[in-house]
Amino acid sequence: MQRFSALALLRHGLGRHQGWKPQWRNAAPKPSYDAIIVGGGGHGLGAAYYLAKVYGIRNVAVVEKGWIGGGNTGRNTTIIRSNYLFEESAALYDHALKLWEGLSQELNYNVMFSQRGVMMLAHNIHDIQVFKRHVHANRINGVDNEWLTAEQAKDYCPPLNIDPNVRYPVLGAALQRRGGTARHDAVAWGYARAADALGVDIIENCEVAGIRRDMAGAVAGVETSRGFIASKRVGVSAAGHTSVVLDMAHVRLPLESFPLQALVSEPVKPVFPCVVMSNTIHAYLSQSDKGELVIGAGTDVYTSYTQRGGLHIATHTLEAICELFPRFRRMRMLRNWGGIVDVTPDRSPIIAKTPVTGLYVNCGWGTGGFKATPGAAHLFAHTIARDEPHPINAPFTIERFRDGYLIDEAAAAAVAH
Amino acid sequence: MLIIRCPYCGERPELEFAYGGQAHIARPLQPSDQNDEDWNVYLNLRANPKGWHSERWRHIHGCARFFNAVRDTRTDHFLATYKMGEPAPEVPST
Amino acid sequence: MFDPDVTSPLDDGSPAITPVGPVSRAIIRCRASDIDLVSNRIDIALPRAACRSVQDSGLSALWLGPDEWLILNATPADSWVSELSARLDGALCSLVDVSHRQVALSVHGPRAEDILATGCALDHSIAAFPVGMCTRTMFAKAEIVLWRTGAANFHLEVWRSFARYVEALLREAESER
Amino acid sequence: MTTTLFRTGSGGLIDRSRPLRFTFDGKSYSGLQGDTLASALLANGVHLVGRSFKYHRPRGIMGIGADEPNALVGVRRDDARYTPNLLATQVELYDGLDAVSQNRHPSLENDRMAVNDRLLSRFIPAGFYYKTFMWPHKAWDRLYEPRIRAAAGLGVAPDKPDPDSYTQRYAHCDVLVIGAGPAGITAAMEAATADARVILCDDRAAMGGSLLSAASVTIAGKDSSVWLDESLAALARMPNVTLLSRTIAFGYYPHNWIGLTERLTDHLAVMPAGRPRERLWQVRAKEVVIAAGAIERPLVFPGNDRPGIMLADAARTYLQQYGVSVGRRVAIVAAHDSAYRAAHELRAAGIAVVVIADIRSRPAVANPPDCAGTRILSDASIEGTTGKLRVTSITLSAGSKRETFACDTVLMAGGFTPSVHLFSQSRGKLAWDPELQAYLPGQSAEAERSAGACRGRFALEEALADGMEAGRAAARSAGFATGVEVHGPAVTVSHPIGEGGHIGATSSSKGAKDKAFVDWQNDVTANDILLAAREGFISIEHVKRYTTTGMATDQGKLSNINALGIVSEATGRTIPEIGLTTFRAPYTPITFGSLAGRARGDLFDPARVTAFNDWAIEQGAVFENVRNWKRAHYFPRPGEDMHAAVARECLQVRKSVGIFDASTLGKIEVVGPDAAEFLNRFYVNAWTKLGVGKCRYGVLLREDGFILDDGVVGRLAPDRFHVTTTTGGAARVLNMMEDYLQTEWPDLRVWLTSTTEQWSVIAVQGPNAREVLSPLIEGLDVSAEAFPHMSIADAQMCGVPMRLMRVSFTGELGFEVNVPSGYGAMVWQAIWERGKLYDMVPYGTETMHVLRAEKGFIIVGQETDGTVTPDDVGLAWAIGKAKPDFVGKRSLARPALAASNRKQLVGLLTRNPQIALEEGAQIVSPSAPGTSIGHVTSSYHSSVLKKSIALALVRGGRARIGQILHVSMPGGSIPVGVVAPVFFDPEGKRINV
Ligand SMILES: Cc1cc2nc3c(=O)[nH]c(=O)nc-3n(C[C@H](O)[C@H](O)[C@H](O)COP(=O)(O)OP(=O)(O)OC[C@H]3O[C@@H](n4cnc5c(N)ncnc54)[C@H](O)[C@@H]3O)c2cc1C
Ligand SMILES: NC(=O)c1ccc[n+]([C@@H]2O[C@H](COP(=O)([O-])OP(=O)(O)OC[C@H]3O[C@@H](n4cnc5c(N)ncnc54)[C@H](O)[C@@H]3O)[C@@H](O)[C@H]2O)c1
Ligand SMILES: Cc1cc2nc3c(=O)[nH]c(=O)nc-3n(C[C@H](O)[C@H](O)[C@H](O)COP(=O)(O)O)c2cc1C
Ligand SMILES: [Zn+2]
Repeated sequence: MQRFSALALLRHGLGRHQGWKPQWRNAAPKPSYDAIIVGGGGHGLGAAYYLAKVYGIRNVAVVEKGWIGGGNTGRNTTIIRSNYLFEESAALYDHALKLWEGLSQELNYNVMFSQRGVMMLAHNIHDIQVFKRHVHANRINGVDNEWLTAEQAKDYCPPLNIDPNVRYPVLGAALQRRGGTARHDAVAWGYARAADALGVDIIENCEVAGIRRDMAGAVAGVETSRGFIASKRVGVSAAGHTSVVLDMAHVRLPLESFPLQALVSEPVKPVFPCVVMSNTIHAYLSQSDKGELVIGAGTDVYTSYTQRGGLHIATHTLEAICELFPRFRRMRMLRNWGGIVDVTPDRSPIIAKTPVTGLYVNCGWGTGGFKATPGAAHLFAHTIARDEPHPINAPFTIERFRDGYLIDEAAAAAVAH
Repeated sequence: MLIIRCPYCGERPELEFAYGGQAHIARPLQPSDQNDEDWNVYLNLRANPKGWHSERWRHIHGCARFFNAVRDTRTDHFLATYKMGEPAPEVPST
Repeated sequence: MFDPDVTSPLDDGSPAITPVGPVSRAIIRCRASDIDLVSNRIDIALPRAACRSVQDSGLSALWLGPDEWLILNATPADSWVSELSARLDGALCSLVDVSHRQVALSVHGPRAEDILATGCALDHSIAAFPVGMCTRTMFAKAEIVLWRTGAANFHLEVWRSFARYVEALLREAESER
Repeated sequence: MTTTLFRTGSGGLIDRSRPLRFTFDGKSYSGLQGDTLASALLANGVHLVGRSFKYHRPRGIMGIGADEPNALVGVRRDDARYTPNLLATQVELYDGLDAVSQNRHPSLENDRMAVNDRLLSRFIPAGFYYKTFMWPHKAWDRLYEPRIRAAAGLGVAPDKPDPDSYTQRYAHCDVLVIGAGPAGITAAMEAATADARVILCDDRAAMGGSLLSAASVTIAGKDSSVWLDESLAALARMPNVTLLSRTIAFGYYPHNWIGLTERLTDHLAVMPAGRPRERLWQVRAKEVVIAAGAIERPLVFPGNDRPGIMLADAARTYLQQYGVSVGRRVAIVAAHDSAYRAAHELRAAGIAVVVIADIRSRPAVANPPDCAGTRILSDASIEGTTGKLRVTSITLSAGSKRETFACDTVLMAGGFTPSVHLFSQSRGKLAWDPELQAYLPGQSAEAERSAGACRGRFALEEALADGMEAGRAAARSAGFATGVEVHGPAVTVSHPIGEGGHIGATSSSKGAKDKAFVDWQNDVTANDILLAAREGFISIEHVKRYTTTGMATDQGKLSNINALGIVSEATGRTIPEIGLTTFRAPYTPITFGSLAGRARGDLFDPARVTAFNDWAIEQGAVFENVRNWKRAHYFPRPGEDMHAAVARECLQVRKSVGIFDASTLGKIEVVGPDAAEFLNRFYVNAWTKLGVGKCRYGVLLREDGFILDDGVVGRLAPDRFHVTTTTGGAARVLNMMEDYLQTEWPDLRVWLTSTTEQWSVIAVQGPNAREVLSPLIEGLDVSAEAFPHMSIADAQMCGVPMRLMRVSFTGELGFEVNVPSGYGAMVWQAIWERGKLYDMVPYGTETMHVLRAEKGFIIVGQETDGTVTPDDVGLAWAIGKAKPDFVGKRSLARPALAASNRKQLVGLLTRNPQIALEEGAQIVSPSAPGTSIGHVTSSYHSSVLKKSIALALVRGGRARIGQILHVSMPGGSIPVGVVAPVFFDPEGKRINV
């Protein structure tokens, strides 16, 4: 792998940048692999990287129906935090957060992980109770999270409107200082480049259309738009399309896929220092390194694969943004897009073995799986390599829905993302 | 904003409706006779097709009726909407 | 004894938007097979046609759903619903007094359609929304019942606690230049 | 006033009798009514208007409309009205307009950051930031990132709340026509003539599109301007036509739902009172005709970004529409015949055209307009330009000859790209037309059609006929009969628009020293795109994201197609093989304000208030938001804080009596012969045996077994129940009831009616409650014997109907008086007056919470959170054991819900009675202080008990009663004793009096 550094830039600059090599090979499928990952998002590419790097399984392919990072990885609002309520979730997301902290160096790719703090606003007494419960639970679980008064919240985020006379005044906030954002595309590309360097084949424009099983019912490989590829281990990390892929092996999961939208403003000079989320009035906002305000909207109410959403969803979000930040009313929306998020009944993910031998799944991240990318990828790799879950992802099974062992953060807190 | 044809009131904007999930899922008559596996299927497993989908809507801010619809989740175009109890229309093969 | 001075959350009104004085209201719900019987007992034919109303000697029956009607009585009385209820004894239906659940506004004049269009996504043109049409719908974030009583006259029913919100939005729309 | 040197003597659509003053970067200029800021600046000879994003290169005006990439300015109207990033080409001039340039320091002419271009640019190619800034680790947060951020961004965000208002409206039509050029106008006319309801919108101030800049054109025998005026006047006269100028169609949403924004005041010097700044239109159209025209394409060559280098047809338009000559000595670089038309018209206005350098071997049309006297080079190669703040020369070569031409303007005629944005947003499939070398609308996905230049019908005659055809077809599809087919009007043009065009970089860009820009705003060069391809970013979506081409505020209107051409050449794939990036809304940036509309302040979300709101305000109540409701939280007396007020309210309720507004509780009347059976199936409780006139506490589960809601249910008649729900649960419970009734049990003869707002609910609680109420009650004996706890009856109070419930959430003798809401205030006043005899206090939700906690009553949403079963909170007794089924019953038998170690509701007492625990605090066992076994759900200081009390969910809690546990706090842990969750009057003696 060509090392990336300021020096390398300098050297190549003198050579008019003619010497740079492809960051990952445009691989063609081999007949067979030790493991295949379906889905070239951050989670899938990361899983391939950790399979090669941590578990020594290098004969791995990532098959992606389009271009890598083109799924939710490339269309999310990039909020990263780990201050979840239940210890199972806190362990999972904090595992990821710790990996984020060294990811640029690990991958030799600047993923621009920016720990600018994630602040969640409380607008009513119920919010205060819920957030304080989080703060206490997080402290016991070793996750940073602190309670701020409205004034402290404004100090941390000056554009915030803390006038007590607005319709939903800000009564306080929970702040996770280690939380922040990262550059979405770089996560996919960084993992791809590092995985490629370890021998992983990244195969784009290769859609999985079938899962072949052997006589015993175990996985034998995948049928793709570029032919059959054999492997006894197939990990599916296809986000919104997971149901479609698992249908091919007749595995039914409790998943529904919904449109989720985001939008950006025109770029402006730095004006917004952190990430702010308001669940009560449905708005979340940060400013990217390029200057756009990055704004998340809600999901539409119906399932869909159209990868867009209704105008009323976006207007609803901007009503909330303008109410919280009246100065942004004259700002303008530059682009509005949608993703397809797969949601489980308890809104927590599944990282698990399936009833089919050799078939593994990492899905159900809904509106909030970007933050988990390195952690989930690592745990998924572990599950595939060892054919059993890592203790951190052991609770995130498929069976929990049958048995009732839900990890229902949303029900407990009415907070997502 | 989808335009949805309520079988009672005609075409109305999505704002007036509530989505009701997959259609034609009957609650078991004797839930207590179900084993955990079957109950899980009723409770949690929903079709999530990329293509034609039978689903329920309620014209909650209109006539308040639940009704069924067949929609293509690739395009959000409706094939049909029909009253509860009416047979589902023939769904195109693609 | 009905006191016409009951407090209304609504303001006095403006050229195009005025509160409608006290009205007695009831919700009747019954199955299609019982519509005739119920109609006979209460002296007004419940409309069967979707989103249509019937007016008869001071009473109006508004179709809200295939099994639900809003009955308005322009000469209000506290006892009216219980009298109706007595008449309906034995009929398979539900009658519930909602006189105070909602209040009414009139939106009228040449700009009525435009004013409504600022918050309600329906087509209010006379062809699409003829005189006599009524329906539940949304006005901004509030549910309303909208009923066209004349070419330039709409009667709008809204739950009491949403009335100030709807009224304020309508007023703002009216004052827009 | 400075003279406007570059205004022609005559012509154009500006009003020469109405001069306007404006300033740009503090300097005053003069323009004319009808100008845009761009045309006015050009009229003053100003080309330099901005600095580029990354390299801070000087940049000038390039286009005339929405496609402009460079001329982004801030406009300040007054202290509170500053808008960044406006396109000078779209800003209409008004007297006093104050504009500033952006992204430069200290001045436009002298920008310090321009070192980026001179010294750094070779080391900061596309995506450089992914490759560096990683060491030392800590420097990213502290050093690198802040610098990157400071360098990024264009304008400055407004720093004051926006004082303007925005409005919205919904509209319906049979045919929506987008774009009022010749195609759009004829489409609208045809559809309107067929009686269809038509909306015609256009982005610009004046309708007419390309006709506004037509020179020597006749339509139907008239001068085109006469035809245009007559057509627009005719449309304006038709009652079924709505004309919307200054209105951009920005988004095409499913089911022919189109978003438009109309600019109402930005062009006015004085804003009329009461006029919103913008209006969002949400149009539901039966049929749509897109007639959005085409966008001119620039050419990619070294040094193609100097001020003074612009689009050729734009220059022609500045001349014809605004009477502005863009320069004195013009060079034209061409790949399309339109160059010759531009040259001809410029020359006719007296502007010197020094050279036309056609990169083709010859013009495509046989007879290009006469340009005798102008040097014409064919097979030309564009080697570069010079000029610091404005272009001063261009170097061209043809054959072996290399020549430099002095000039002050360079025009680019690269061809036209049909504007397929909205078509593509509608999810219509684009088709590559090899002949036209353009993507054109193919298969439609919505009830829609395109007409005119946006589908490659570039010639005026074709565009007019195409519009007519589209308008007729749209009207027919919308159900209107159209008359006999007539052909489009006859047209004469002095010069046809011609053919040709080039996609990608021109040959000289390769290896050139100066940068050849593809995306002007984001500073993406041809080399950047080649670098991306070299690094393996060959999907066009990757190229976009790696180089950021097409991601600026113009969304690649000028650049996308050239980027595609470069990728095509670099990777050896054809353009259709590569495909396009996705077109997304909005077509041009639209304000947050217009999308947020009137939802601001009090109108952001309905604030629901009860009939007693005014009274509570008078009493000085402090309110809390509970969902949409405003509820009185507590009633402080002068000098009291919440703590003191609540302590007093609690004591007084237990001592004498208190009055509380319970109106927000949900209420549902459940009626019908099967009502009891329905409730049996729905709630966990058994209802059959509940007598008429009696109430019972009901618990409702979700089908997954967890508690959803609770409330008191009273039986009014064998077939009539009065059901109450939580404040937040009212709508949810009613909806769920309807769901089961309509879809699972349609056989049940039961009907539901919401009565939440029919009744105002006045809770009177305390030992003196009966004393207060009984004299006011008519027709009902409320003695302990006749009307025991959990009774319900209809009667009268103060002469109005009343529904009385004897219920208690406080543990005291209590009544809930339901009266019709219109009478609420009157009845409340009467009770209040009478209550004075007993020192009755009004109390709010906080006191209500404390009193119920003393009694161990749960609050759904506080003791429960969506993961809690009835047994967890000690409500197993409520379950009708004999019932075969109810909603949620089966799920309760699942392993996790039946497990033995679940969290259970208990009471906690701190050793020090003055210490109140914090709600949400975690509970640990002293032997394992690092593991949470539960949390505090409610905690209060009880003035009645003179100690703090808390409720908590603790793993295996009921078995721990009597144990000492710890509540973990940042300052150390607090020991607590686990007790039964009832702190006051456990036998319930006070209720049954
Ligand atoms: C608008 C939006 C905002 C969000 N905001 C946040 C946020 O702020 N914070 C946060 O943590 N999370 C957020 N999320 C969620 C987050 O984006 C996702 O959870 C996460 O990126 C999922 O990553 P992934 O790698 O699993 O999926 P993806 O990136 O979607 O990758 C799945 C890949 O599988 C491919 N695939 C599918 N089917 C097949 C097939 N048959 N064959 C081959 N390949 C296939 C897809 O093309 C895709 O590339 C947001 C999501 C959206 C849409
Ligand atoms: N760039 C050019 O100026 C150009 C290029 C090719 C052809 N032409 C000429 O154009 C004529 C074709 O006429 P036409 O009617 O097809 O195009 P047109 O360019 O005359 O008109 C299109 C109109 O649509 C408006 N518009 C574009 N997008 C819009 C949106 N999203 N919302 C609202 N308005 C929008 C434009 O501002 C313009 O006024 C022919 O005469 C041809 O010679 C002009
Ligand atoms: C964090 C983030 C920031 C973005 N910033 C921009 C931007 O500045 N300009 C832009 O055109 N698009 C921006 N996008 C949106 C992308 O252009 C694109 O819409 C998104 O990746 C979804 O892909 P699609 O629209 O091609 O389906 C951004 C996306 C994300 C996730
Ligand atoms: Zn309906």
